[in-house]
Amino acid sequence: MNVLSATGEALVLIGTFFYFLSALGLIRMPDVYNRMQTSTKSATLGSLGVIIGTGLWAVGMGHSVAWIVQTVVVATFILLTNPISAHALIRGAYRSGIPLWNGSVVDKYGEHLEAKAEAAENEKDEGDGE
Amino acid sequence: MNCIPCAEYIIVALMIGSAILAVEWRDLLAAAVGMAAVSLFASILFFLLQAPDVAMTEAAIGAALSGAVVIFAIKRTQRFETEEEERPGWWIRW
Amino acid sequence: MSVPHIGLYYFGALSLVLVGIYGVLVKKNLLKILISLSIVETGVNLLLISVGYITGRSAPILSEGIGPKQAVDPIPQALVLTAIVIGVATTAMALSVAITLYEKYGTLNIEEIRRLRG
Amino acid sequence: MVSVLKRSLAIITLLIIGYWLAQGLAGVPFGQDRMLVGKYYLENVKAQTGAVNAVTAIVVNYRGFDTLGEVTVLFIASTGVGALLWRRKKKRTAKTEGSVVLRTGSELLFPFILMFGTYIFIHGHLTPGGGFPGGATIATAFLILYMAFVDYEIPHRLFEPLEGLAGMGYVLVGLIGLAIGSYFLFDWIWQTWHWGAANLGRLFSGGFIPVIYTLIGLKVGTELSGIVDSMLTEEVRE
Repeated sequence: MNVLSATGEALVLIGTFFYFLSALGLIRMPDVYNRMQTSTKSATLGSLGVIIGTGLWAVGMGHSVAWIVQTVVVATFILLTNPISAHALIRGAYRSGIPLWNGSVVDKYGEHLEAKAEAAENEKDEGDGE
Repeated sequence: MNCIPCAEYIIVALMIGSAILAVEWRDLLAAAVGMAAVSLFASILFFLLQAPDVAMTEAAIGAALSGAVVIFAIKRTQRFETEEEERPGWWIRW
Repeated sequence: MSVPHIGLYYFGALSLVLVGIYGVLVKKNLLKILISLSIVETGVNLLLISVGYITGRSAPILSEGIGPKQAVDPIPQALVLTAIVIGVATTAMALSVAITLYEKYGTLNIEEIRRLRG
Repeated sequence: MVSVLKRSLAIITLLIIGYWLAQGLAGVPFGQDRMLVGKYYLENVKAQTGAVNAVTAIVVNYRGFDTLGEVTVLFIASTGVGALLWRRKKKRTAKTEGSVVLRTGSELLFPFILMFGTYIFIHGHLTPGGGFPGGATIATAFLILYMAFVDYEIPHRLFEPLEGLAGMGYVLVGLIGLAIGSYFLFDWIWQTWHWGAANLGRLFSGGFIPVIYTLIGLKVGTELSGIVDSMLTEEVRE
Protein backbone atom coordinates (compact mmCIF):
# COMPACT_ATOMS: atom_id res chain seq x y z
CA MET A 1 0.00 0.00 0.00
CA ASN A 2 1.49 3.29 -1.05
CA VAL A 3 0.39 6.69 -2.32
CA LEU A 4 -0.41 5.51 -5.84
CA SER A 5 -2.72 2.70 -4.86
CA ALA A 6 -4.38 4.89 -2.22
CA THR A 7 -5.07 7.52 -4.90
CA GLY A 8 -6.41 4.80 -7.18
CA GLU A 9 -8.78 3.53 -4.53
CA ALA A 10 -10.00 7.05 -3.84
CA LEU A 11 -10.61 7.59 -7.57
CA VAL A 12 -12.57 4.34 -7.82
CA LEU A 13 -14.68 5.42 -4.85
CA ILE A 14 -15.36 8.83 -6.42
CA GLY A 15 -16.29 7.15 -9.70
CA THR A 16 -18.70 4.82 -7.95
CA PHE A 17 -20.28 7.81 -6.23
CA PHE A 18 -20.87 9.46 -9.60
CA TYR A 19 -22.38 6.22 -10.92
CA PHE A 20 -24.77 6.31 -7.99
CA LEU A 21 -25.67 9.93 -8.74
CA SER A 22 -26.37 9.06 -12.37
CA ALA A 23 -28.64 6.18 -11.40
CA LEU A 24 -30.43 8.47 -8.94
CA GLY A 25 -30.92 11.10 -11.64
CA LEU A 26 -32.31 8.47 -13.99
CA ILE A 27 -35.11 7.90 -11.49
CA ARG A 28 -35.63 11.42 -10.23
CA MET A 29 -35.56 13.58 -13.34
CA PRO A 30 -38.83 14.55 -15.02
CA ASP A 31 -38.32 14.12 -18.79
CA VAL A 32 -36.11 12.43 -21.38
CA TYR A 33 -33.71 15.30 -21.85
CA ASN A 34 -32.94 15.81 -18.17
CA ARG A 35 -32.57 12.08 -17.61
CA MET A 36 -30.23 11.74 -20.55
CA GLN A 37 -28.16 14.67 -19.40
CA THR A 38 -27.71 13.46 -15.86
CA SER A 39 -27.03 9.87 -16.83
CA THR A 40 -24.50 10.69 -19.52
CA LYS A 41 -22.60 13.41 -17.75
CA SER A 42 -22.10 11.69 -14.46
CA ALA A 43 -21.66 8.24 -16.00
CA THR A 44 -18.83 9.58 -18.16
CA LEU A 45 -17.15 11.11 -15.14
CA GLY A 46 -17.70 7.97 -13.10
CA SER A 47 -16.21 5.76 -15.83
CA LEU A 48 -13.16 8.01 -16.06
CA GLY A 49 -12.65 7.83 -12.32
CA VAL A 50 -13.09 4.07 -12.10
CA ILE A 51 -10.90 3.26 -15.10
CA ILE A 52 -7.98 5.57 -14.29
CA GLY A 53 -8.28 4.62 -10.63
CA THR A 54 -7.93 0.95 -11.56
CA GLY A 55 -4.79 1.70 -13.54
CA LEU A 56 -3.21 3.67 -10.71
CA TRP A 57 -4.18 1.00 -8.22
CA ALA A 58 -2.57 -1.76 -10.30
CA VAL A 59 0.64 0.23 -10.74
CA GLY A 60 0.72 0.93 -7.04
CA MET A 61 0.29 -2.78 -6.29
CA GLY A 62 3.43 -3.50 -8.28
CA HIS A 63 2.08 -4.49 -11.69
CA SER A 64 3.63 -3.18 -14.88
CA VAL A 65 3.25 0.37 -16.21
CA ALA A 66 1.26 -0.98 -19.18
CA TRP A 67 -1.81 -0.92 -16.93
CA ILE A 68 -1.88 2.86 -16.60
CA VAL A 69 -1.14 3.37 -20.32
CA GLN A 70 -3.96 1.06 -21.37
CA THR A 71 -6.44 2.56 -18.93
CA VAL A 72 -5.58 6.10 -20.05
CA VAL A 73 -6.21 5.11 -23.67
CA VAL A 74 -9.54 3.52 -22.76
CA ALA A 75 -10.52 6.58 -20.73
CA THR A 76 -9.65 8.89 -23.63
CA PHE A 77 -11.89 6.99 -25.99
CA ILE A 78 -14.74 6.91 -23.50
CA LEU A 79 -14.33 10.67 -23.08
CA LEU A 80 -14.53 11.08 -26.85
CA THR A 81 -17.37 8.71 -27.69
CA ASN A 82 -19.83 8.87 -24.81
CA PRO A 83 -20.85 12.57 -25.13
CA ILE A 84 -21.09 12.27 -28.92
CA SER A 85 -23.45 9.31 -28.74
CA ALA A 86 -25.55 11.03 -26.08
CA HIS A 87 -25.71 14.16 -28.23
CA ALA A 88 -26.88 12.17 -31.26
CA LEU A 89 -29.50 10.34 -29.17
CA ILE A 90 -30.89 13.56 -27.71
CA ARG A 91 -30.98 15.23 -31.10
CA GLY A 92 -32.87 12.27 -32.50
CA ALA A 93 -35.29 12.41 -29.58
CA TYR A 94 -35.94 16.11 -30.16
CA ARG A 95 -36.49 15.69 -33.87
CA SER A 96 -38.92 12.82 -33.36
CA GLY A 97 -41.11 15.20 -31.37
CA ILE A 98 -40.81 14.19 -27.75
CA PRO A 99 -42.11 17.15 -25.69
CA LEU A 100 -40.05 19.01 -23.15
CA TRP A 101 -40.91 19.03 -19.46
CA ASN A 102 -43.50 21.64 -18.48
CA GLY A 103 -41.06 23.53 -16.31
CA SER A 104 -38.31 23.95 -18.90
CA VAL A 105 -37.38 27.54 -19.68
CA VAL A 106 -34.67 27.37 -22.34
CA ASP A 107 -35.07 25.68 -25.74
CA LYS A 108 -32.10 26.84 -27.77
CA TYR A 109 -32.29 24.07 -30.35
CA GLY A 110 -35.95 24.79 -31.05
CA GLU A 111 -35.17 28.49 -31.49
CA HIS A 112 -32.33 27.57 -33.83
CA LEU A 113 -34.58 25.35 -35.92
CA GLU A 114 -37.26 28.04 -36.09
CA ALA A 115 -34.76 30.68 -37.16
CA LYS A 116 -33.47 28.34 -39.83
CA ALA A 117 -36.98 27.61 -41.10
CA GLU A 118 -37.79 31.34 -41.18
CA ALA A 119 -34.63 32.10 -43.10
CA ALA A 120 -35.49 29.41 -45.63
CA GLU A 121 -39.02 30.84 -45.94
CA ASN A 122 -37.76 34.37 -46.53
CA GLU A 123 -35.34 33.16 -49.15
CA LYS A 124 -38.11 31.30 -50.92
CA ASP A 125 -40.37 34.36 -50.87
CA GLU A 126 -37.65 36.54 -52.33
CA GLY A 127 -36.99 33.96 -55.00
CA ASP A 128 -40.71 33.96 -55.87
CA GLY A 129 -40.74 37.74 -55.99
CA GLU A 130 -37.98 37.87 -58.48
CA MET B 1 -19.04 -11.86 -0.60
CA ASN B 2 -19.06 -13.39 -4.05
CA CYS B 3 -22.17 -12.29 -5.89
CA ILE B 4 -21.53 -13.35 -9.48
CA PRO B 5 -24.57 -15.70 -9.42
CA CYS B 6 -26.99 -12.89 -8.53
CA ALA B 7 -25.63 -10.86 -11.45
CA GLU B 8 -26.25 -13.85 -13.67
CA TYR B 9 -29.84 -14.15 -12.45
CA ILE B 10 -30.46 -10.43 -13.00
CA ILE B 11 -28.99 -10.49 -16.51
CA VAL B 12 -30.99 -13.56 -17.54
CA ALA B 13 -34.17 -11.95 -16.20
CA LEU B 14 -33.47 -8.71 -18.07
CA MET B 15 -32.73 -10.65 -21.25
CA ILE B 16 -35.98 -12.61 -21.13
CA GLY B 17 -37.88 -9.41 -20.31
CA SER B 18 -36.39 -7.60 -23.31
CA ALA B 19 -37.20 -10.56 -25.54
CA ILE B 20 -40.86 -10.55 -24.44
CA LEU B 21 -41.08 -6.79 -24.95
CA ALA B 22 -39.41 -7.03 -28.36
CA VAL B 23 -42.01 -9.55 -29.46
CA GLU B 24 -44.99 -7.77 -27.89
CA TRP B 25 -44.36 -4.11 -28.71
CA ARG B 26 -46.44 -2.91 -31.63
CA ASP B 27 -43.99 -0.15 -32.49
CA LEU B 28 -41.44 -1.91 -34.69
CA LEU B 29 -38.72 0.64 -33.96
CA ALA B 30 -38.99 -0.14 -30.26
CA ALA B 31 -39.01 -3.86 -31.08
CA ALA B 32 -35.71 -3.46 -32.97
CA VAL B 33 -34.19 -1.75 -29.95
CA GLY B 34 -35.46 -4.60 -27.78
CA MET B 35 -33.79 -7.10 -30.09
CA ALA B 36 -30.50 -5.22 -29.78
CA ALA B 37 -30.89 -5.30 -25.99
CA VAL B 38 -31.36 -9.08 -26.08
CA SER B 39 -28.13 -9.37 -28.06
CA LEU B 40 -26.28 -7.13 -25.62
CA PHE B 41 -27.35 -9.12 -22.56
CA ALA B 42 -26.54 -12.36 -24.38
CA SER B 43 -23.08 -10.98 -25.08
CA ILE B 44 -22.54 -10.39 -21.35
CA LEU B 45 -23.66 -13.97 -20.71
CA PHE B 46 -21.23 -15.24 -23.35
CA PHE B 47 -18.45 -13.46 -21.53
CA LEU B 48 -19.49 -15.01 -18.22
CA LEU B 49 -19.50 -18.42 -19.94
CA GLN B 50 -15.79 -17.93 -20.80
CA ALA B 51 -16.30 -17.31 -24.50
CA PRO B 52 -14.68 -13.90 -25.13
CA ASP B 53 -14.46 -14.38 -28.90
CA VAL B 54 -18.18 -14.99 -29.19
CA ALA B 55 -18.91 -12.11 -26.81
CA MET B 56 -16.97 -9.68 -28.99
CA THR B 57 -18.67 -10.87 -32.15
CA GLU B 58 -22.11 -10.71 -30.60
CA ALA B 59 -21.52 -7.21 -29.24
CA ALA B 60 -20.30 -5.90 -32.58
CA ILE B 61 -22.91 -7.66 -34.71
CA GLY B 62 -25.98 -8.12 -32.55
CA ALA B 63 -26.02 -4.77 -30.87
CA ALA B 64 -24.85 -2.58 -33.74
CA LEU B 65 -25.24 -4.07 -37.20
CA SER B 66 -28.30 -6.27 -36.73
CA GLY B 67 -30.34 -3.51 -35.11
CA ALA B 68 -29.19 -1.04 -37.74
CA VAL B 69 -30.21 -3.34 -40.59
CA VAL B 70 -33.68 -3.85 -39.08
CA ILE B 71 -34.07 -0.09 -38.57
CA PHE B 72 -33.15 0.56 -42.20
CA ALA B 73 -35.80 -1.93 -43.29
CA ILE B 74 -38.36 -0.17 -41.05
CA LYS B 75 -37.36 3.16 -42.60
CA ARG B 76 -38.15 1.81 -46.04
CA THR B 77 -41.45 0.15 -45.09
CA GLN B 78 -43.74 1.17 -42.23
CA ARG B 79 -43.17 1.88 -38.58
CA PHE B 80 -46.19 0.30 -36.90
CA GLU B 81 -47.26 -3.28 -36.91
CA THR B 82 -50.78 -2.74 -38.22
CA GLU B 83 -52.10 -0.48 -40.90
CA GLU B 84 -53.99 1.90 -38.63
CA GLU B 85 -52.24 5.01 -37.49
CA GLU B 86 -50.95 4.53 -33.98
CA ARG B 87 -49.35 6.84 -31.52
CA PRO B 88 -46.05 6.03 -29.89
CA GLY B 89 -46.69 4.16 -26.67
CA TRP B 90 -46.49 5.26 -23.09
CA TRP B 91 -42.86 4.28 -22.81
CA ILE B 92 -41.92 7.26 -24.97
CA ARG B 93 -44.29 9.80 -23.49
CA TRP B 94 -43.41 8.80 -19.93
CA MET C 1 -45.20 -35.47 -14.65
CA SER C 2 -42.49 -33.68 -12.81
CA VAL C 3 -40.83 -30.44 -13.76
CA PRO C 4 -37.35 -31.24 -15.06
CA HIS C 5 -34.52 -29.41 -13.36
CA ILE C 6 -32.27 -27.45 -15.72
CA GLY C 7 -29.58 -24.84 -15.09
CA LEU C 8 -29.96 -21.08 -15.28
CA TYR C 9 -28.31 -20.66 -18.67
CA TYR C 10 -30.33 -23.49 -20.17
CA PHE C 11 -33.44 -21.79 -18.82
CA GLY C 12 -32.48 -18.45 -20.39
CA ALA C 13 -31.66 -19.96 -23.77
CA LEU C 14 -34.82 -22.08 -23.79
CA SER C 15 -36.96 -19.08 -22.85
CA LEU C 16 -35.50 -17.04 -25.71
CA VAL C 17 -36.27 -19.85 -28.16
CA LEU C 18 -39.84 -20.20 -26.87
CA VAL C 19 -40.50 -16.44 -26.90
CA GLY C 20 -39.22 -16.27 -30.47
CA ILE C 21 -41.39 -19.19 -31.58
CA TYR C 22 -44.39 -17.49 -29.94
CA GLY C 23 -43.69 -14.37 -32.01
CA VAL C 24 -43.43 -16.41 -35.19
CA LEU C 25 -46.71 -18.21 -34.46
CA VAL C 26 -48.85 -15.29 -33.35
CA LYS C 27 -47.66 -12.14 -35.12
CA LYS C 28 -48.69 -11.27 -38.64
CA ASN C 29 -46.19 -8.57 -39.51
CA LEU C 30 -43.25 -9.79 -41.60
CA LEU C 31 -40.68 -7.61 -39.87
CA LYS C 32 -41.92 -8.74 -36.47
CA ILE C 33 -41.55 -12.36 -37.57
CA LEU C 34 -37.97 -11.67 -38.64
CA ILE C 35 -37.21 -10.00 -35.31
CA SER C 36 -38.60 -13.09 -33.53
CA LEU C 37 -36.43 -15.35 -35.68
CA SER C 38 -33.40 -13.29 -34.72
CA ILE C 39 -34.26 -13.79 -31.05
CA VAL C 40 -34.52 -17.57 -31.65
CA GLU C 41 -31.09 -17.46 -33.21
CA THR C 42 -29.60 -15.71 -30.18
CA GLY C 43 -31.19 -18.32 -27.93
CA VAL C 44 -29.75 -21.22 -29.91
CA ASN C 45 -26.29 -19.65 -29.81
CA LEU C 46 -26.54 -19.21 -26.06
CA LEU C 47 -27.64 -22.84 -25.68
CA LEU C 48 -24.65 -24.12 -27.68
CA ILE C 49 -22.16 -22.05 -25.71
CA SER C 50 -23.62 -23.10 -22.36
CA VAL C 51 -23.46 -26.78 -23.34
CA GLY C 52 -19.72 -26.33 -23.87
CA TYR C 53 -19.11 -24.61 -20.54
CA ILE C 54 -17.27 -26.44 -17.76
CA THR C 55 -17.48 -25.12 -14.22
CA GLY C 56 -14.34 -23.50 -12.89
CA ARG C 57 -12.37 -23.43 -16.12
CA SER C 58 -11.29 -20.43 -18.13
CA ALA C 59 -11.37 -19.37 -21.77
CA PRO C 60 -9.54 -21.59 -24.31
CA ILE C 61 -6.59 -19.24 -24.77
CA LEU C 62 -3.55 -21.20 -23.72
CA SER C 63 -1.41 -18.44 -22.29
CA GLU C 64 0.71 -18.71 -19.16
CA GLY C 65 -0.93 -20.62 -16.37
CA ILE C 66 -3.74 -22.04 -18.47
CA GLY C 67 -3.03 -25.50 -19.75
CA PRO C 68 -5.24 -27.87 -21.72
CA LYS C 69 -6.72 -29.07 -18.44
CA GLN C 70 -8.00 -25.64 -17.42
CA ALA C 71 -9.89 -24.62 -20.56
CA VAL C 72 -13.52 -24.95 -21.59
CA ASP C 73 -14.65 -26.76 -24.73
CA PRO C 74 -13.55 -24.67 -27.75
CA ILE C 75 -15.63 -26.36 -30.44
CA PRO C 76 -19.07 -24.79 -29.71
CA GLN C 77 -17.40 -21.39 -29.53
CA ALA C 78 -15.82 -21.93 -32.93
CA LEU C 79 -19.19 -22.94 -34.37
CA VAL C 80 -21.12 -20.03 -32.86
CA LEU C 81 -18.48 -17.49 -33.88
CA THR C 82 -19.21 -18.06 -37.55
CA ALA C 83 -22.94 -18.63 -37.03
CA ILE C 84 -23.48 -15.11 -35.67
CA VAL C 85 -21.98 -13.43 -38.73
CA ILE C 86 -23.90 -15.70 -41.10
CA GLY C 87 -27.04 -14.93 -39.08
CA VAL C 88 -26.88 -11.20 -39.63
CA ALA C 89 -26.21 -11.66 -43.35
CA THR C 90 -29.19 -13.98 -43.81
CA THR C 91 -31.37 -11.66 -41.71
CA ALA C 92 -30.42 -8.80 -44.00
CA MET C 93 -31.34 -10.88 -47.02
CA ALA C 94 -34.74 -11.78 -45.55
CA LEU C 95 -35.33 -8.11 -44.75
CA SER C 96 -34.59 -7.15 -48.33
CA VAL C 97 -37.14 -9.73 -49.48
CA ALA C 98 -39.62 -8.08 -47.10
CA ILE C 99 -38.79 -4.65 -48.54
CA THR C 100 -39.38 -5.93 -52.06
CA LEU C 101 -42.73 -7.41 -50.98
CA TYR C 102 -43.72 -4.10 -49.40
CA GLU C 103 -42.87 -2.22 -52.56
CA LYS C 104 -45.00 -4.63 -54.61
CA TYR C 105 -48.04 -5.05 -52.35
CA GLY C 106 -47.95 -2.01 -50.11
CA THR C 107 -48.39 -4.04 -46.94
CA LEU C 108 -46.40 -6.26 -44.62
CA ASN C 109 -49.32 -8.32 -43.29
CA ILE C 110 -48.74 -11.89 -44.38
CA GLU C 111 -52.44 -12.65 -44.76
CA GLU C 112 -52.97 -9.72 -47.08
CA ILE C 113 -49.99 -10.75 -49.14
CA ARG C 114 -51.35 -14.27 -49.47
CA ARG C 115 -54.74 -12.98 -50.57
CA LEU C 116 -53.26 -10.78 -53.27
CA ARG C 117 -51.49 -13.68 -54.90
CA GLY C 118 -52.16 -14.62 -58.50
CA MET D 1 -55.96 -7.74 -33.21
CA VAL D 2 -54.74 -11.16 -32.48
CA SER D 3 -57.52 -13.27 -31.12
CA VAL D 4 -57.33 -14.72 -27.65
CA LEU D 5 -57.90 -18.21 -29.00
CA LYS D 6 -54.85 -18.03 -31.22
CA ARG D 7 -52.72 -16.70 -28.38
CA SER D 8 -53.77 -19.41 -25.97
CA LEU D 9 -53.30 -22.12 -28.59
CA ALA D 10 -49.79 -20.81 -29.25
CA ILE D 11 -48.99 -20.72 -25.55
CA ILE D 12 -50.20 -24.30 -25.03
CA THR D 13 -48.09 -25.46 -27.99
CA LEU D 14 -45.11 -23.64 -26.58
CA LEU D 15 -45.58 -25.21 -23.16
CA ILE D 16 -45.56 -28.66 -24.73
CA ILE D 17 -42.46 -27.89 -26.81
CA GLY D 18 -40.75 -26.32 -23.81
CA TYR D 19 -41.45 -29.29 -21.55
CA TRP D 20 -40.13 -31.65 -24.18
CA LEU D 21 -36.95 -29.63 -24.72
CA ALA D 22 -36.37 -29.24 -20.97
CA GLN D 23 -36.81 -32.98 -20.55
CA GLY D 24 -34.06 -33.48 -23.06
CA LEU D 25 -31.79 -30.85 -21.57
CA ALA D 26 -32.15 -32.23 -18.05
CA GLY D 27 -30.07 -35.18 -19.22
CA VAL D 28 -27.21 -32.84 -20.16
CA PRO D 29 -26.06 -31.42 -16.81
CA PHE D 30 -24.66 -27.92 -16.89
CA GLY D 31 -20.96 -27.31 -16.39
CA GLN D 32 -19.60 -30.84 -16.60
CA ASP D 33 -16.65 -32.08 -18.56
CA ARG D 34 -17.87 -33.90 -21.64
CA MET D 35 -15.16 -33.02 -24.13
CA LEU D 36 -14.16 -35.66 -26.67
CA VAL D 37 -12.67 -33.98 -29.71
CA GLY D 38 -12.07 -30.74 -27.88
CA LYS D 39 -9.57 -32.44 -25.58
CA TYR D 40 -7.48 -33.54 -28.53
CA TYR D 41 -7.59 -30.04 -30.00
CA LEU D 42 -6.61 -28.41 -26.72
CA GLU D 43 -3.70 -30.75 -26.12
CA ASN D 44 -2.23 -30.49 -29.59
CA VAL D 45 -3.10 -26.96 -30.65
CA LYS D 46 0.28 -25.43 -29.86
CA ALA D 47 2.33 -28.15 -31.50
CA GLN D 48 0.17 -28.61 -34.57
CA THR D 49 -0.82 -25.06 -35.46
CA GLY D 50 1.38 -22.67 -33.49
CA ALA D 51 -1.60 -20.64 -32.29
CA VAL D 52 -2.36 -19.84 -28.66
CA ASN D 53 -6.08 -19.18 -29.07
CA ALA D 54 -7.68 -22.60 -29.56
CA VAL D 55 -10.93 -21.20 -31.01
CA THR D 56 -9.07 -19.45 -33.80
CA ALA D 57 -7.03 -22.55 -34.54
CA ILE D 58 -10.21 -24.61 -34.86
CA VAL D 59 -11.97 -22.07 -37.04
CA VAL D 60 -9.11 -21.54 -39.48
CA ASN D 61 -6.89 -24.56 -39.28
CA TYR D 62 -8.73 -27.71 -38.22
CA ARG D 63 -12.00 -26.69 -39.83
CA GLY D 64 -10.78 -24.34 -42.52
CA PHE D 65 -12.91 -25.95 -45.21
CA ASP D 66 -16.03 -25.30 -43.16
CA THR D 67 -15.03 -21.66 -42.77
CA LEU D 68 -14.56 -21.40 -46.52
CA GLY D 69 -18.15 -22.58 -46.86
CA GLU D 70 -19.33 -20.01 -44.33
CA VAL D 71 -17.56 -17.24 -46.21
CA THR D 72 -19.28 -18.45 -49.37
CA VAL D 73 -22.67 -18.29 -47.62
CA LEU D 74 -21.85 -14.75 -46.52
CA PHE D 75 -20.91 -13.83 -50.08
CA ILE D 76 -24.13 -15.30 -51.46
CA ALA D 77 -26.24 -13.48 -48.86
CA SER D 78 -24.53 -10.18 -49.60
CA THR D 79 -24.97 -10.69 -53.33
CA GLY D 80 -28.62 -11.58 -52.73
CA VAL D 81 -29.24 -8.35 -50.83
CA GLY D 82 -27.59 -6.42 -53.65
CA ALA D 83 -29.62 -8.22 -56.30
CA LEU D 84 -32.97 -7.91 -54.52
CA LEU D 85 -32.57 -4.21 -53.87
CA TRP D 86 -31.08 -3.43 -57.28
CA ARG D 87 -32.62 -0.47 -59.05
CA ARG D 88 -31.64 1.38 -62.15
CA LYS D 89 -31.01 4.69 -60.42
CA LYS D 90 -30.10 4.57 -56.77
CA LYS D 91 -29.30 7.35 -54.40
CA ARG D 92 -29.35 7.97 -50.70
CA THR D 93 -32.52 9.73 -49.67
CA ALA D 94 -31.65 10.77 -46.12
CA LYS D 95 -32.93 14.21 -45.30
CA THR D 96 -31.45 15.13 -41.95
CA GLU D 97 -27.81 16.04 -41.89
CA GLY D 98 -25.97 15.00 -38.75
CA SER D 99 -25.01 17.80 -36.41
CA VAL D 100 -21.55 19.38 -36.33
CA VAL D 101 -20.59 17.45 -33.22
CA LEU D 102 -21.54 14.13 -34.77
CA ARG D 103 -19.79 14.82 -38.06
CA THR D 104 -16.56 15.99 -36.44
CA GLY D 105 -16.58 13.18 -33.92
CA SER D 106 -17.19 10.46 -36.47
CA GLU D 107 -14.47 11.81 -38.75
CA LEU D 108 -12.12 11.87 -35.79
CA LEU D 109 -12.99 8.37 -34.60
CA PHE D 110 -13.20 6.63 -37.98
CA PRO D 111 -9.46 5.84 -38.37
CA PHE D 112 -9.28 4.61 -34.79
CA ILE D 113 -12.18 2.21 -35.30
CA LEU D 114 -10.55 0.94 -38.49
CA MET D 115 -7.29 0.50 -36.59
CA PHE D 116 -9.05 -1.41 -33.83
CA GLY D 117 -10.72 -3.74 -36.32
CA THR D 118 -7.38 -4.39 -37.99
CA TYR D 119 -5.80 -5.06 -34.61
CA ILE D 120 -8.53 -7.57 -33.83
CA PHE D 121 -8.03 -9.63 -36.94
CA ILE D 122 -4.24 -9.45 -37.05
CA HIS D 123 -3.95 -10.65 -33.45
CA GLY D 124 -6.60 -13.34 -33.90
CA HIS D 125 -4.27 -16.21 -32.99
CA LEU D 126 -3.17 -14.61 -29.70
CA THR D 127 -6.13 -12.76 -28.20
CA PRO D 128 -9.90 -13.17 -28.42
CA GLY D 129 -11.14 -12.03 -31.77
CA GLY D 130 -10.26 -12.88 -35.31
CA GLY D 131 -11.53 -12.11 -38.75
CA PHE D 132 -15.24 -12.22 -38.04
CA PRO D 133 -15.38 -9.69 -35.15
CA GLY D 134 -12.70 -7.56 -36.82
CA GLY D 135 -14.64 -7.38 -40.05
CA ALA D 136 -17.81 -6.53 -38.14
CA THR D 137 -15.98 -3.71 -36.35
CA ILE D 138 -14.78 -2.30 -39.68
CA ALA D 139 -18.33 -2.46 -41.04
CA THR D 140 -19.47 -0.57 -37.93
CA ALA D 141 -17.00 2.20 -38.75
CA PHE D 142 -18.56 2.63 -42.19
CA LEU D 143 -22.02 2.48 -40.60
CA ILE D 144 -21.09 5.44 -38.40
CA LEU D 145 -20.04 7.44 -41.46
CA TYR D 146 -23.34 6.55 -43.13
CA MET D 147 -25.19 7.80 -40.07
CA ALA D 148 -23.29 11.07 -39.84
CA PHE D 149 -23.19 12.21 -43.46
CA VAL D 150 -26.16 12.54 -45.77
CA ASP D 151 -24.40 11.76 -49.03
CA TYR D 152 -21.61 9.43 -47.96
CA GLU D 153 -21.12 6.23 -49.91
CA ILE D 154 -18.48 3.58 -49.55
CA PRO D 155 -15.79 3.61 -52.27
CA HIS D 156 -17.39 0.98 -54.50
CA ARG D 157 -14.50 0.94 -56.92
CA LEU D 158 -12.18 -0.15 -54.12
CA PHE D 159 -14.51 -2.43 -52.22
CA GLU D 160 -15.86 -4.69 -54.93
CA PRO D 161 -12.48 -5.88 -56.23
CA LEU D 162 -11.22 -6.19 -52.64
CA GLU D 163 -14.14 -8.47 -51.79
CA GLY D 164 -13.43 -10.76 -54.71
CA LEU D 165 -9.69 -10.74 -54.22
CA ALA D 166 -10.00 -11.67 -50.54
CA GLY D 167 -12.16 -14.68 -51.39
CA MET D 168 -9.79 -15.70 -54.15
CA GLY D 169 -6.84 -15.31 -51.83
CA TYR D 170 -8.41 -17.74 -49.35
CA VAL D 171 -8.77 -20.41 -52.05
CA LEU D 172 -5.27 -19.63 -53.32
CA VAL D 173 -3.69 -20.12 -49.90
CA GLY D 174 -5.48 -23.46 -49.72
CA LEU D 175 -4.35 -24.45 -53.22
CA ILE D 176 -0.69 -23.77 -52.36
CA GLY D 177 -1.00 -26.47 -49.73
CA LEU D 178 -2.36 -28.82 -52.39
CA ALA D 179 0.43 -27.88 -54.78
CA ILE D 180 3.30 -28.67 -52.45
CA GLY D 181 2.13 -32.20 -52.05
CA SER D 182 -0.47 -32.35 -49.34
CA TYR D 183 -4.19 -31.66 -48.92
CA PHE D 184 -6.34 -28.60 -49.55
CA LEU D 185 -5.89 -25.88 -46.88
CA PHE D 186 -2.73 -27.56 -45.60
CA ASP D 187 -0.88 -25.25 -43.20
CA TRP D 188 2.23 -24.94 -45.31
CA ILE D 189 3.82 -22.09 -43.35
CA TRP D 190 3.80 -23.99 -40.08
CA GLN D 191 4.03 -27.64 -41.10
CA THR D 192 6.83 -27.47 -43.62
CA TRP D 193 9.01 -24.61 -42.39
CA HIS D 194 8.06 -24.35 -38.71
CA TRP D 195 8.25 -20.62 -39.30
CA GLY D 196 7.83 -18.77 -36.04
CA ALA D 197 8.31 -21.75 -33.76
CA ALA D 198 10.81 -19.75 -31.71
CA ASN D 199 8.40 -17.00 -30.71
CA LEU D 200 5.24 -18.93 -29.92
CA GLY D 201 2.69 -16.59 -28.38
CA ARG D 202 4.00 -13.52 -30.17
CA LEU D 203 2.72 -11.85 -33.30
CA PHE D 204 4.86 -13.61 -35.91
CA SER D 205 3.72 -17.15 -35.28
CA GLY D 206 0.69 -19.26 -35.88
CA GLY D 207 1.41 -20.49 -39.39
CA PHE D 208 -1.10 -19.24 -41.95
CA ILE D 209 -3.74 -18.24 -39.40
CA PRO D 210 -2.93 -14.48 -39.49
CA VAL D 211 -2.84 -14.52 -43.29
CA ILE D 212 -6.21 -16.22 -43.66
CA TYR D 213 -7.78 -14.18 -40.89
CA THR D 214 -6.66 -10.97 -42.56
CA LEU D 215 -8.36 -12.13 -45.76
CA ILE D 216 -11.52 -13.15 -43.87
CA GLY D 217 -11.56 -9.83 -42.02
CA LEU D 218 -11.32 -7.85 -45.25
CA LYS D 219 -14.05 -9.98 -46.83
CA VAL D 220 -16.46 -9.76 -43.89
CA GLY D 221 -15.88 -6.02 -43.50
CA THR D 222 -16.45 -5.22 -47.16
CA GLU D 223 -19.50 -7.46 -47.45
CA LEU D 224 -21.25 -6.18 -44.32
CA SER D 225 -20.64 -2.58 -45.34
CA GLY D 226 -21.93 -3.50 -48.79
CA ILE D 227 -25.12 -4.83 -47.15
CA VAL D 228 -25.48 -1.55 -45.23
CA ASP D 229 -24.96 0.38 -48.44
CA SER D 230 -27.57 -1.49 -50.43
CA MET D 231 -30.12 -1.26 -47.59
CA LEU D 232 -29.66 2.50 -47.34
CA THR D 233 -29.78 3.56 -50.97
CA GLU D 234 -33.23 3.85 -52.47
CA GLU D 235 -34.60 4.28 -55.93
CA VAL D 236 -34.97 7.85 -57.13
CA ARG D 237 -38.07 8.58 -59.12
CA GLU D 238 -37.80 11.29 -61.69
